[in-house]
Amino acid sequence: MTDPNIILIALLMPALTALIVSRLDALPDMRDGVSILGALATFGAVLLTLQAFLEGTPLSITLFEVMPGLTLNFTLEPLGMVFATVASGLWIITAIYSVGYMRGAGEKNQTRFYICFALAITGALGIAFAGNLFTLFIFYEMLTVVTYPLVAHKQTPEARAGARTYISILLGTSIAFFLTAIIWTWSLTGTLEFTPGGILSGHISPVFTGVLLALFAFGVGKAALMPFHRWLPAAMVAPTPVSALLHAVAVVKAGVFTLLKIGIYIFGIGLLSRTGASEWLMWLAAASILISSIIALNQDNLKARLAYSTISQLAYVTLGLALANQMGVIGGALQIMTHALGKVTLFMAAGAIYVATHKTHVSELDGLGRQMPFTFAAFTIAALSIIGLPPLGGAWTKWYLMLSSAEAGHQVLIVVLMISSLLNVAYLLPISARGFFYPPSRQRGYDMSTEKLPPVKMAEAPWFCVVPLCITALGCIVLFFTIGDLYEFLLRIPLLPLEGVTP
Amino acid sequence: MPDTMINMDLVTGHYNYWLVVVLMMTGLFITVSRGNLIKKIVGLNLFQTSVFMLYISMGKIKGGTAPILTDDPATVYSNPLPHVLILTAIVVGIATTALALALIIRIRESYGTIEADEILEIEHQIDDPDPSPTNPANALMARIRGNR
Amino acid sequence: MSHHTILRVVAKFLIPPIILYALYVQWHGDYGPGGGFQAGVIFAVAFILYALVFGLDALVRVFPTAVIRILFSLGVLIYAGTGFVAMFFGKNFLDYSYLGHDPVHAQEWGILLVEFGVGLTVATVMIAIFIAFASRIPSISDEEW
Amino acid sequence: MSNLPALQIILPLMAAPICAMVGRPKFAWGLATLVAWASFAISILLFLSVRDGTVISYDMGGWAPPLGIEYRVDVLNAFVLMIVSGMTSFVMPYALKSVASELHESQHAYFYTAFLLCMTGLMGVAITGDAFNVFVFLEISSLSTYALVAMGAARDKRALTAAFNYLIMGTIGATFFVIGLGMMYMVTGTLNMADLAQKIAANGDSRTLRMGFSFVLVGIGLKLAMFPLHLWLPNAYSYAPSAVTTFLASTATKVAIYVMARFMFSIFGFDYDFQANTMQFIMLPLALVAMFAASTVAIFQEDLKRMLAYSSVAQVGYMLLGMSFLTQLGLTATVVHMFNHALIKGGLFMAAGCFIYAVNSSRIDDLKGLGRIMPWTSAAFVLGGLGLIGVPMTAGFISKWYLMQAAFELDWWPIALLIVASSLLAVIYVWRMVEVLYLRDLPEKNDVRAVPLTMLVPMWGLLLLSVYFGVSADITVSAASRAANALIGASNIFWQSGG
Repeated sequence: MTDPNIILIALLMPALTALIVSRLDALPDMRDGVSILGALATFGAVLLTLQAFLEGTPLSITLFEVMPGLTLNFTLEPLGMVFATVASGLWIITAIYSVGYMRGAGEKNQTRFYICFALAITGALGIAFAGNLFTLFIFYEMLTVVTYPLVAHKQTPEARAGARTYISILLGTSIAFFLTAIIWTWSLTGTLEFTPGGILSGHISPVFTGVLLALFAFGVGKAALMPFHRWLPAAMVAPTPVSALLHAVAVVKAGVFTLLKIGIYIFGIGLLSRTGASEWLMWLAAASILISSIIALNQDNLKARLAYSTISQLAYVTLGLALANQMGVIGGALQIMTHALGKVTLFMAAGAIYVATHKTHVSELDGLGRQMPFTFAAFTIAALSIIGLPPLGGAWTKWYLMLSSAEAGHQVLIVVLMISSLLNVAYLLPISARGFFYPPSRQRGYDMSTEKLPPVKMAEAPWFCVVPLCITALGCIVLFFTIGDLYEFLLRIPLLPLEGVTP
Repeated sequence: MPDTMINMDLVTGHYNYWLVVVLMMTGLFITVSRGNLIKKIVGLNLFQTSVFMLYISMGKIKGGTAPILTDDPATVYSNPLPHVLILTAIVVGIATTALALALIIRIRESYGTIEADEILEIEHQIDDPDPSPTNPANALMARIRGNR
Repeated sequence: MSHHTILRVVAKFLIPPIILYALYVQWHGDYGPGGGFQAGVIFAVAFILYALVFGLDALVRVFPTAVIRILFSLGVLIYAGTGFVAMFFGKNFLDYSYLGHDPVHAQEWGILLVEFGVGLTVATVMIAIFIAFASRIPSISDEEW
Repeated sequence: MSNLPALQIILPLMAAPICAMVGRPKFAWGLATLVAWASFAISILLFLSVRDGTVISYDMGGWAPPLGIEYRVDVLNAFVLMIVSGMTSFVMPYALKSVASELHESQHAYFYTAFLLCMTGLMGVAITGDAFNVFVFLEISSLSTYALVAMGAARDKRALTAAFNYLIMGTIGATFFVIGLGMMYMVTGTLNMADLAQKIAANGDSRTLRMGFSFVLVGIGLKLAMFPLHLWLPNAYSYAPSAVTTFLASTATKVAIYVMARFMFSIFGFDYDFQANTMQFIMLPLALVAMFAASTVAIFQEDLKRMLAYSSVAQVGYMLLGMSFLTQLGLTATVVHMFNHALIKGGLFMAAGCFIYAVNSSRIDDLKGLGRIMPWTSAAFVLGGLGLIGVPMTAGFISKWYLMQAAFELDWWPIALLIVASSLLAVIYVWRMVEVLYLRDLPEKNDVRAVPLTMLVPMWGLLLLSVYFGVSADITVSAASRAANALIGASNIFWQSGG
């Protein structure tokens, strides 16, 4: 299959799903079925593009030219393939999961939910396949707009307020900074194509490189770089499948993916490492990692805790980029995958707990582990992956990032990463611990070591909820063992001028 | 001195311009400062008329007669073009005045007054006295006021 | 106003000369001072005077508003139409040279026609404005003045 | 073919009295619609024939300029003519039901008469090559506009005072304009634009000329609602009948901007120092203030049409900003934005009109939850709103793109940042509407009238066009770029082939 139209098919598949779903308001079963089928078809199409890409056929398609030199173009490249595969693959799982969740929690306006959900995937795929910055920006904005109804789904005042924060920060940063940066780039270079080795080299002074990078880094609000991270916790008012897919996978990953792409194909890693323009970004990312982890420690609301954890984990990717060497880029790209799998499991587990018990706070979870063993087991595996313990996928990310830090000569960052791991342990594992080892209704002065825990009947959430999160938890393990192929694949990311600079 | 570009034969002195300026400012001042709508229109007419006079005096040539063809080739004519222009402008002015007066009558009928400040008060009452809560800005203002 | 006999008589005497004068100004406009604008206003004055003395109802009986509406539109149409027809003779808009064998004569005819249109419109519009203002029911009774 | 420039004006001019004469609403509407479409066709033909840079000069009555009045069509003119006649073509079908619901039946024929006259005036302003003729046409359009705005009194009596205030301001503006013309006439002894340009270039600067320039600038500034001369606009737009608001918002200010550009660049010349100073030290700051102040005020509005009206003032700021860059790119941005904003604001005001038709109110509080029952109108509003913000793939994005390009070209990147910052304000007021439409619950008792297709189709037509021109901006941008070239090379390109 070398027809470049396959890209379009992959892109349009979710949109088509949305269209069909919108006609099936009266038939919930059909609607949910179509939604899952659409997800499968999309994943299939993405796999086809992946196959074509692996065969080495350069696939590129230009839809039309908006202005001379400014086209709507889709081009395959390794980084985008990773993101597309992750997003579309996890869509299947979340699609199944959301059927269970939405029915289990009895949410209203389900049709709107599925429509926007599918459209969001189109947005994410568009970002993944974008061949130039302009195309990327379009789908970036589209993703913001279509996820807004999802965040505001419950339509309560809190949901509205959260959604307002969400949309204002994301649209605001993207228009104020991202767009400015894009137009600036355009007026400097006259092109926005993603070019291996970057397009800015030789067009911009080192000082302005830093300024432009700042515009991009803060402009891509979806990367949740502090201090523009407020939207992420605010968006946690959304139903959990939304949090799971969009705020563990599509939206936030779109942000850091965009940053990676800009770093690699617009600035060029060579330019970044030569000028040191990204050094400030590195420290900011490190600060983001630590600060948000500490905030996460103090969150009692489970989803809020996970949200702050996400902010911290996203900063890993930014860090990888800011280190400006090959290991850093690979570490960042791997983090997109491993964190996606891990965090989606965590969120789905949180959702499953809510569906089964209507509990949302960490302090309420005591003893639930034995009531919901699968959910909590999956939660623990995913948590360990996030922490970075082998044999789980997350381990590799930390490994490459540490290698990269060493290579860049910033040993301090290794310490930062280690502290971060410790903090991860501190805010994630107590949840599992409470679930498994605390008695359901803990009274003051209760002695855990002596008394036997009362037997609990198993009461999991619907299987539609539980099976997907077990699959993703398994995925975390599988990822650890398949890392070799992935690494080979990621080596294909063209970092042209770098080869001369670093050994 | 760049002002010599004005044909000095056309402008025998600047006194006409001074008169026009005084008239113009009087008219403009009345239009802006009076609250009575009719007085506003009077001011507006004064203002327009001053401009007509500006044009007409501009076209006047010393010793020139009305621009009508005669058999005597030595006749000096005033410049007819400003007259033509101002004829058009007068028609426009009349139309404006008529329209304005018609509006005033309608305003009088529906508001019962032609004083600008009273009309403004009535209009403020038509606007909903309590600000809408759907407006985030209003909510913000309300909060600020409440805190004080 | 039945007791204002002098006024009524004088008005009746005045109106025909006013109309005549208006017509003079109108048809004189093609080669001397005059023309549609002035003539139209003078013409309208005759009717306005009539209405002032004999009442608005009398005027509307003489000159129904529907007629006025048609006439003031017609005036514009005569003006624009004269120019418009020129196009069918391969001339520019408002180039009247098609109206006669020699251009000067044709221009005179053209101006005459156009001025007639203008006069018609101005006269009827002035009357219409007068009627429109005068026919409003006063919201302040006479005693309150 | 050769009479096209005249036909462009005469068709609506002659149709207007016919409408008044016949006096039947349906007939008036039909005639007006036909004339609008014919005008649109004519303007397209004109545009096609001047696209390559030729200039058509048409002598009225066969009197050659500079004595006679000439109509002069170049790329910029033709572009503006297309905007005006095109917008009328879209508004006319929309007006049928909208006007029927907002105006008393006895007014309909006069409504279309005034509408056609207004269109005549606006197109006359655009097409004429005679400076005084500009004034006459400007007043034709203004007078009919006052009447049209006042017709809104059938729905809200405040339309009367709005029209009155507009009349006062508009007349002052027009009179200022005439004073300026008088000054220019004193210096040059001519009123033909081409002749004026040559004489001004030959005579050089003088105090009278500067006075003339200033008066013209302020006069036109009043007409185009240049901040802070915009005070008439919000009320006039809010209380006028919806069809009128749509028409005015998308054409009247655009034509006034055209006049300003024409006078500044074609007549006074691109390199007139006094003008350059005025632009950079007065116009530029005012434009920036307009972008922020008007948008901020828009956020606080309780009425949809008023909100959009304030947004228009802000958008005029964008156009003036583009002009005050005094570069080819800046002018291109202005012309592109004239076109794009006409489409977007036209569509948005049509949507506002649809809401008024459906629930007889444009108060934002009365529109709660309408997204559910009026999906098409609401979606159209959102689409237009996105265009206003300048989201990519909408026409607004193209305008913003070029405006920012122009700023970057001069290395004025703080201004580029201000441009995007001001569009954030647009995000706030647009999003507020989105929230009201989609995330509020419908009030218990609602009597919502179904909006007829004749209103929906033109609205969607405009908005889809705005998306189309956001996706393939080649046509608009190249036309605008040529128009800007025509303005810049005023003395050497524009005037040579004709007079």
